[in-house]
Amino acid sequence: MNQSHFKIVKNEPLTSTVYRMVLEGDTSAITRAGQFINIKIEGLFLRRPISVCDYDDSSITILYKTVGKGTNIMKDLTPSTQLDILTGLGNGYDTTKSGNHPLLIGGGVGVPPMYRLAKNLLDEGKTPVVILGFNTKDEAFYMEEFKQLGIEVLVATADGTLGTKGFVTDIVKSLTAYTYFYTCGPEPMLKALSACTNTSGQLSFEERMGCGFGACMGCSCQTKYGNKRICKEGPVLEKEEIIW
Amino acid sequence: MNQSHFKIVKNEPLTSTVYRMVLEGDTSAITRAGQFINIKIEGLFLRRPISVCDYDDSSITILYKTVGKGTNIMKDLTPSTQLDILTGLGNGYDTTKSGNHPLLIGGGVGVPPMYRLAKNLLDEGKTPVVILGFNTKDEAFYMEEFKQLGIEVLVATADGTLGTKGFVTDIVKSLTAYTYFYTCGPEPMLKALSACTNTSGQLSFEERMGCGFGACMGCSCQTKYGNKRICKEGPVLEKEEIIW
Amino acid sequence: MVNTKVTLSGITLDNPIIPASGTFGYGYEFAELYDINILGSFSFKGTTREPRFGNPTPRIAECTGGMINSVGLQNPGIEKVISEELPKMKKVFHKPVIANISGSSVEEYVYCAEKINAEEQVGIIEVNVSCPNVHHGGMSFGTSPQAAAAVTKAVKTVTTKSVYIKLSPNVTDIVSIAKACEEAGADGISLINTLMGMRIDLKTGKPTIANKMGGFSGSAIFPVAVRMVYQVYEAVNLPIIGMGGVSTAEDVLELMLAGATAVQVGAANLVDPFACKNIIEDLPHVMKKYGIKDLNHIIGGAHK
Amino acid sequence: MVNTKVTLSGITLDNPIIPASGTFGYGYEFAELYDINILGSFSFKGTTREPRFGNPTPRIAECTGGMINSVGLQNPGIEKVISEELPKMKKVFHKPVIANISGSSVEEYVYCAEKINAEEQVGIIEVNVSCPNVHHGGMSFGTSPQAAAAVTKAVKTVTTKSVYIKLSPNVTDIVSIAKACEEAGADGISLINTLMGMRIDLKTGKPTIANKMGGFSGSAIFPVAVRMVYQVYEAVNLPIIGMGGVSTAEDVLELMLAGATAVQVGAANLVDPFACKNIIEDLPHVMKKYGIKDLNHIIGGAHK
Ligand SMILES: Cc1cc2nc3c(=O)[nH]c(=O)nc-3n(C[C@H](O)[C@H](O)[C@H](O)COP(=O)(O)OP(=O)(O)OC[C@H]3O[C@@H](n4cnc5c(N)ncnc54)[C@H](O)[C@@H]3O)c2cc1C
Ligand SMILES: Cc1cc2nc3c(=O)[nH]c(=O)nc-3n(C[C@H](O)[C@H](O)[C@H](O)COP(=O)(O)OP(=O)(O)OC[C@H]3O[C@@H](n4cnc5c(N)ncnc54)[C@H](O)[C@@H]3O)c2cc1C
Ligand SMILES: Cc1cc2nc3c(=O)[nH]c(=O)nc-3n(C[C@H](O)[C@H](O)[C@H](O)COP(=O)(O)O)c2cc1C
Ligand SMILES: Cc1cc2nc3c(=O)[nH]c(=O)nc-3n(C[C@H](O)[C@H](O)[C@H](O)COP(=O)(O)O)c2cc1C
Ligand code: FES
Ligand code: FES
Repeated sequence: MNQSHFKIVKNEPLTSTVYRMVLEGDTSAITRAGQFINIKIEGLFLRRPISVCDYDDSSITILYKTVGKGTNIMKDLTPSTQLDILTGLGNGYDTTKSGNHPLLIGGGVGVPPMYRLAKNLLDEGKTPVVILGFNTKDEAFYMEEFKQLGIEVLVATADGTLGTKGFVTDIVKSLTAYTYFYTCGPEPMLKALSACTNTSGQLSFEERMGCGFGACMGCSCQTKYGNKRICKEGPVLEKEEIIW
Repeated sequence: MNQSHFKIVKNEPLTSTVYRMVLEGDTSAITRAGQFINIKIEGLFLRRPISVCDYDDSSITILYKTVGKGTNIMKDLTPSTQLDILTGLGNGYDTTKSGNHPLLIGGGVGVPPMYRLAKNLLDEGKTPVVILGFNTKDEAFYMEEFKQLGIEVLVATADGTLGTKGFVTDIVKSLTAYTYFYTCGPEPMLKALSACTNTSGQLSFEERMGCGFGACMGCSCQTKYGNKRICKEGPVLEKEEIIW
Repeated sequence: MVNTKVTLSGITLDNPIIPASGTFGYGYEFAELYDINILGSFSFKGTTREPRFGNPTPRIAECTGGMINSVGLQNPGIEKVISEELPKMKKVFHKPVIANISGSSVEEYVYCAEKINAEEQVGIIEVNVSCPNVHHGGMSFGTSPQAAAAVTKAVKTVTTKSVYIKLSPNVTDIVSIAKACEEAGADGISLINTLMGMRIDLKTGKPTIANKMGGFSGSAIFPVAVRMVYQVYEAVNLPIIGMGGVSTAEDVLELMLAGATAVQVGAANLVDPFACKNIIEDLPHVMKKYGIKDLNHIIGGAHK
Repeated sequence: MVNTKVTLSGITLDNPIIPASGTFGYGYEFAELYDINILGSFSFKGTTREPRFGNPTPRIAECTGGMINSVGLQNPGIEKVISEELPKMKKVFHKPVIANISGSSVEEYVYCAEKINAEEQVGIIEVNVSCPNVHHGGMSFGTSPQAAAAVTKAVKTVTTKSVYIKLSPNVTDIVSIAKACEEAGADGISLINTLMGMRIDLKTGKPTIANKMGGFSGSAIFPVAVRMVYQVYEAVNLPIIGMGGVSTAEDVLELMLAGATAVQVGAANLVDPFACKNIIEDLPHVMKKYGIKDLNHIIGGAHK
């Protein structure tokens, strides 16, 4: 973990409610895809946890949806604003278990961490397939970015306005040749995936957080392997340990 | 009273702790010298009351000293920042009672309201004399501005580094030919002036305020003529009504 | 169109927004700024039998998200309130008002209630058993179920108006006090009054306000208000006027979900004189945002 | 040079800054960030006899100037705390620590106190009679003078360490409870624990946290903390560890003027992991600003 100041470089809408923010600063604490950062927002007490979508030596990209007070303040922040951020939080995805053909499944604002994960897996010589789920075409984002990585991208929308009509699970059920899966998204989706996948996998959870770095026990969950803090031993849990 | 947004046009130091801020906006609620405004400062609950030093159709000048949280935030605000301000607060000075040769006595940050008052009295064809009191030369401000009005300006500093060594009362005691007095400054100064002046006069008081416009009774004081709210029936009281 | 009308003991309010006692005077300072008849009602400054200057100044201290006041029930006394203030108020406000009364003995409450009972414009008598600023006064009535019940019972015998008991949050068990008031015949419960708080001025090393302690209110106390409204709603069958830190239309909805039928706005009026007007104007929009067609449908909704 | 050393029951602290129980774990998350030996001491997570998972999630809600938690004393139980956590803690912190214990019966407090008494590094046992999250648990002990005294007396018989009773602010009369603890032999008083608070999520219309209510802490509650420290200092002759909303060195001075000998920092650690470090570094500068040469000179200064 690291606490430092980042400068907003870019802050732009991808859809009517999802924004991309690029932040410049010290990224040295980030070690894995699937980790998150915790952002201090002027005037609010708690920080806001957001997954790392991508990063390099000096910048972080996040994608966030405006759902409440904090994210609505964020969307109005202008480039060169400074933000106090904790980085390198959470365990992130373990790519050593992926096999050669892992599925990456992102639902809604669960899509962002899949981006860096896909890059890492590609770097490791694997062939990930990405499945993205949205409610409707207008809410879809980042399909192009994934395609530009040169990987297969499958899309499901609940109303059928884009890709397969239905849920990501409908696509997953139609696939057989995958070796592992990684996912992030709303809890009902995670649960459904856990049931319909025929390999092991890693799932990333959300929980209301007090600190984001393991100090408060605000985010605990019970697993088959004991109590875990979503912010510290999570947000990524293995399919086998989850108690639904 | 009026609530509206003002834009900072200028915000500059006059001494190491006293600043001048010029604000652009709707000044129509201001009717008299000696009135004050109440400024909302982002992040603080209560507004901050500051006297009007001068105003015209579209701008207000205030002089403020950095003494705590609010004023220290104010000093760092940059031009074109918008501020939510209540204007036209308090009774202000009544110039009809001044006679031809009123004394205007300002101590420290009690100096600002004397400036507009002097201008008003001049406009009414009277010959005010201004006495300004400071602790030391380095803390003195606005002498030039008063002189440029073409009036007599006398200065006292506690340590004698400028003007008369001593207090404004030492100067007042040496004068005889004045017809009335107006003053604003620390309470011990007001009390001393009340005792050493040989005419009637008007004194402006400070009190911790909840609202600044008469709603909360936070600022009440007892006078010989009954209870008064410093923010509404004050801040200016007449010498005769004050209970010391 | 959404419905914002709510009913308190037979009195229908156009909306649930009521400026809280002590933060709106008798209304005319605000009537200079906007037509205050848009308000659901308003609760005027706490009235006692005798005129009171209140506590020495300074009476105000700032806090994170709030303020402390130790006004100490400054008011001209019930006679003058009736002869001077209410006639002036009547000119600017034409709906039923809430008369907030206080006292340091059961007799004083009874005296004030009896006098104010004759005033046609008064719809509800709000009995403040909770002001923390009067020594040997309001505080004690609000911290014991027996004392609160005694005041309730006595006041009920002398008035035909609806009687709401305004409770103090500075207690171990708000529910037992609310229940005692219910059993004693109260028509409703107002809560919360201010939390007892204190600040010390680092420059002097002494308490910031002359009376040392005072009543802490403003956004900072909102979670305590939500909690107590929720607890009391669960335990008593009376309408609740909720308050404590309300400053937005969202806050209003939250207190109503907790169990309030109407909502008072206190300290927010002092820092933003248009606070109530803004809340009233925002309310229909915020209702739409959360899919609420009729405010009556959400009262106590968080309990279901 | 200013003096920041203070003494709690014979234990001299380099400075009065102590992370509050439940907001600093067992220290090692913070030890990754800075050398936590700069702290005066620290109070580790509340310990019970049995392991506890605590309450269901969500356990956290945001408030203006603060937060609500309903963690519900998650901890691995006293045996594992001693066998696993304390040895790890010892590696990163080398000063006497404060062991915060909790229980839902006098026997459980006694059990924990007896066990922890054998731990050399424990300087003070802080008995939490105030956690609002355990049903039939801590709450009741902290809301009655008799119960608080009973716990105090029982714990004192089984330990040679100094015993500080940590009080709940959710009471009508904090002074009577503090006095009862003093008479029962307490060595000091810690206060305040969290205020009971609640939030409701407008999107669901239901309480934000699964347990409905929880403990409200952070800057918003500071005025209540100052008030209670002031009241208790006036009434009892024991050292006080003050807390509740402290986030700056100025806040530390204010609580000390009210009567605290040392000061705990809670929620501030969660939103700024460097909060205690920053306060410790600022303290000498802020002392100079207000002309304070020795912190011991200002303890209770506001009462003079
Ligand atoms: C590990 C992790 C990674 C996340 N990554 C992303 C991401 O990449 N993109 C994205 O858009 N969102 C992400 N979220 C969700 C994001 O944290 C919330 O949408 C955000 O905190 C909402 O803040 P707000 O102030 O707008 O909403 P409010 O509802 O006003 O927030 C009130 C409080 O609830 C908390 N809260 C609200 N919703 C959530 C939630 N879903 N999860 C956790 N806390 C919540 C807030 O943090 C805050 O403390 C992530 C959450 C977690 C736990
Ligand atoms: C009618 C009136 C006119 C004033 N005119 C001027 C002026 O022209 N120039 C100027 O420099 N100052 C003036 N003051 C004083 C000014 O209001 C305070 O210096 C300022 O509020 C301090 O705010 P702060 O946040 O910096 O201090 P803090 O000490 O952090 O403020 C804490 C609280 O105390 C209040 N407070 C602190 N000092 C005073 C004070 N002296 N009077 C009233 N409230 C106070 C603040 O408003 C705030 O609510 C005037 C005060 C009044 C009542
Ligand atoms: C300046 C001030 C004066 C008050 N006077 C009274 C009063 O006379 N009678 C009363 O019952 N409550 C009084 N109160 C309490 C408020 O009516 C309200 O219960 C409390 O402030 C909580 O609401 P808020 O957080 O919205 O301010 C007063 C509050 C303030 C801030
Ligand atoms: C997440 C969290 C967990 C807490 N756990 C405990 C605990 O285990 N034992 C205890 O005595 N107090 C506990 N507290 C209370 C704090 O120690 C402290 O008394 C309170 O939060 C007030 O201080 P603050 O406003 O600085 O947070 C906890 C507080 C928080 C925020
Ligand atoms: S959020 Fe504090 S431990 Fe996870
Ligand atoms: S400050 Fe509210 S009445 Fe004067």
